[in-house]
Amino acid sequence: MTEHPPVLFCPDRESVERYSRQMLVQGFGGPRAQQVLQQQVRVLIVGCGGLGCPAALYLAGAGVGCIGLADADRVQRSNLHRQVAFTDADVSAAKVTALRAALQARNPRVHITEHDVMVSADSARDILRPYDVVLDCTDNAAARYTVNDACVWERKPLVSAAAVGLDGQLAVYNHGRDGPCYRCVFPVCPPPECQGSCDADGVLGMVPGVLGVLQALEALKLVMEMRGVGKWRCSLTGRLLLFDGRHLEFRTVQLRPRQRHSCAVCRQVYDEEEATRALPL
Amino acid sequence: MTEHPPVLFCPDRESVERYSRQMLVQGFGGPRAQQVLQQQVRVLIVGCGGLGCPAALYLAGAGVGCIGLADADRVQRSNLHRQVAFTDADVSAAKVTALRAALQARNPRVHITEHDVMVSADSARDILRPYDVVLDCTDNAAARYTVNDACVWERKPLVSAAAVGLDGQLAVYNHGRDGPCYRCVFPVCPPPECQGSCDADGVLGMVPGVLGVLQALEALKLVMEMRGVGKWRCSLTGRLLLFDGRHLEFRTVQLRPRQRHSCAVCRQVYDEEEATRALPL
Amino acid sequence: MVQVKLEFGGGLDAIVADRTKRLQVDAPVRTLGELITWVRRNCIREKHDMFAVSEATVRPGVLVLVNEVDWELEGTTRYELQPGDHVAFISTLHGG
Amino acid sequence: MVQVKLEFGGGLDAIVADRTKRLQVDAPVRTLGELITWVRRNCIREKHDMFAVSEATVRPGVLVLVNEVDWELEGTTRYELQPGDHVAFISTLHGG
Ligand SMILES: [Zn+2]
Ligand SMILES: [Zn+2]
Repeated sequence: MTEHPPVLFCPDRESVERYSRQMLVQGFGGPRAQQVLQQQVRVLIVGCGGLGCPAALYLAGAGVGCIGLADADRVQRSNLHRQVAFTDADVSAAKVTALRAALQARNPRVHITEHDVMVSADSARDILRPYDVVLDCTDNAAARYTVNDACVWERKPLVSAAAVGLDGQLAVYNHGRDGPCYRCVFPVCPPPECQGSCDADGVLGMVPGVLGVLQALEALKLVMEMRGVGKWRCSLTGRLLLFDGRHLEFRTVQLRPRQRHSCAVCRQVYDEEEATRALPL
Repeated sequence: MTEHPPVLFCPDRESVERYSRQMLVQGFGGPRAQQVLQQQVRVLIVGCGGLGCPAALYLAGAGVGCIGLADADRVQRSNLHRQVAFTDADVSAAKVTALRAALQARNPRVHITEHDVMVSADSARDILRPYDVVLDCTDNAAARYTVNDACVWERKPLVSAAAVGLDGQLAVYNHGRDGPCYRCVFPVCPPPECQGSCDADGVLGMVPGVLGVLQALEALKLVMEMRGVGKWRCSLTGRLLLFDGRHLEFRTVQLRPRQRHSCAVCRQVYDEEEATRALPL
Repeated sequence: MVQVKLEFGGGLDAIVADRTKRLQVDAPVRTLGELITWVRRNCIREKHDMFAVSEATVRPGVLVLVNEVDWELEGTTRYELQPGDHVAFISTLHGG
Repeated sequence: MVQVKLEFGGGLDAIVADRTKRLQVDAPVRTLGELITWVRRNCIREKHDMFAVSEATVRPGVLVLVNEVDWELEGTTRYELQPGDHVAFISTLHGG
């Protein structure tokens, strides 16, 4: 990936104008927080579909300085009902390229990096290393485990959402020492016939829409927390938000803490940490 | 406003492709429902801001055949963080024109009507008469009462949302005989110093984002219910959804039923109905 | 004395002491109307008229909920508080 | 016999009799493990392996919640059911 040079933030009239409504919010952290967002914050969005499109639009709007987009797919017409950053003219274009253009048209100050690849077990750690936080906006189980495992190894919090039909789920995994990773909660990948998908089961566009925007909100609170600016805290660590669009019900349930001894990936990272600590100086 | 000629829906390859993921959803109502959406459904969005932009994007994506957009404002740079249908190049353009272009780029089959006016007590009833359902995406109390009262007179259900700071609210007013109108619940307009606004108090972009997408979802379920297609029902009639973005909490509370005797507008409409019924044939 | 859980939403938390969204209080009151008077005097720290202009009722635009139900369904100010009741004051929002 | 409220989410409602999301049942069981076996036999109408492949535990990708808390915190299959418990089976989703 290309290097992101730190951008000099001058709170010129345009910036004040662009971010004024956000900077006015009680607890935001003022121009300093806005400057930190622009200069220091790097967010990776894995999957530029029904979740990634709205998440990216709102994070770019908020002025997150560097946004990485990872997806190997091209825009299809069947995507458009829910992937609202794309237009008919984008059909057949690479999603990362089309989404980059959409974000830069909205906020030219945001630096976008395209990762036009399938995130694989081999590539994932390198791709996500430069980022502060990762959004899992993928559309299949294998990718979700790959992204999760790389986040655990690279110690990156993971804002994870999923949607099928009228149902949605959102959680923040691998956050802090005790926040579980995705594999802590779901240790074994479900059999293929139990992995629903939007292509097979359909999805109402608004469902990933709601979840993607919520991912952006929690990611914003999370990076501001990591950088010590602003008074909000990410609220979903160790919890799972369930959305039932049919009955318009939301609820939050409590997840187990990190499974240091039984999780296949946390166990390794934890053992490595222990081993490092046990070394003679 | 211009007349909307009924569009002939031929389930050609392009339509099947465009709406396939939505038509696959359990309970949607198949190609027939999609045809009804295209040919018979008319939705009016009053206010093309932080709520109206995402609501319009998802309703256009879903294939609602006629969408009306009402707003007298022009795009400002301070809007862009939350009004994600607009780009930097749209600054100074009329919102209805810019939003129309954004919707048609995504779904050329949707017919868009621009109402480039402030919705006033005089104009509101005429504007909303041709529509099935109205989305209140306005940004001030006076407009909310105006839109509500016109909906009661014209018997149109009102999907109403609001957002300030990190807080949001959503309700479906004036739906059915017993669903309260906005004025039933809030009979008196608050004093000006108690009317918060995004311009004065700020707003995080994701908050109207979430609410606007939820408005689109409830509006879609509502119009499908009205047209007798699909198996979902609008769930928010007589209830109010409260969103606290700071703690990522959603909850739903129960509102009073329609106040036929004490609500200043329902009382009149109700009296008129009674009087009509009492007339000799 | 009745122990009730109070909640302030839609921006009303900004005028509560400590900007708290949730409070548990023992209030020397019997009805919801009396509670409103008591809350205005004891929990609101500034701009009291944003909560209630006069005694015993909230200002226009504030929805009162008793255990998640609109107080209009519970007798409004005359509702007799039960120990453990959850009373929420939610200001309606207008922005978009 | 213990009376429990069952809930099926994340698409599992599709394989429950009547495609119901919520059920109230009186089950002749003592533990959560026994309940899973009983639910598989008595409430699931098709594709039983989407709920549980073998006795007494759910298939991979199903989260079990007891009164809104991950069953891992409650002893999993050994948890002793209390009357009125709310047991939810939520399939994890992968789409986006
Ligand atoms: Zn783990
Ligand atoms: Zn009324």
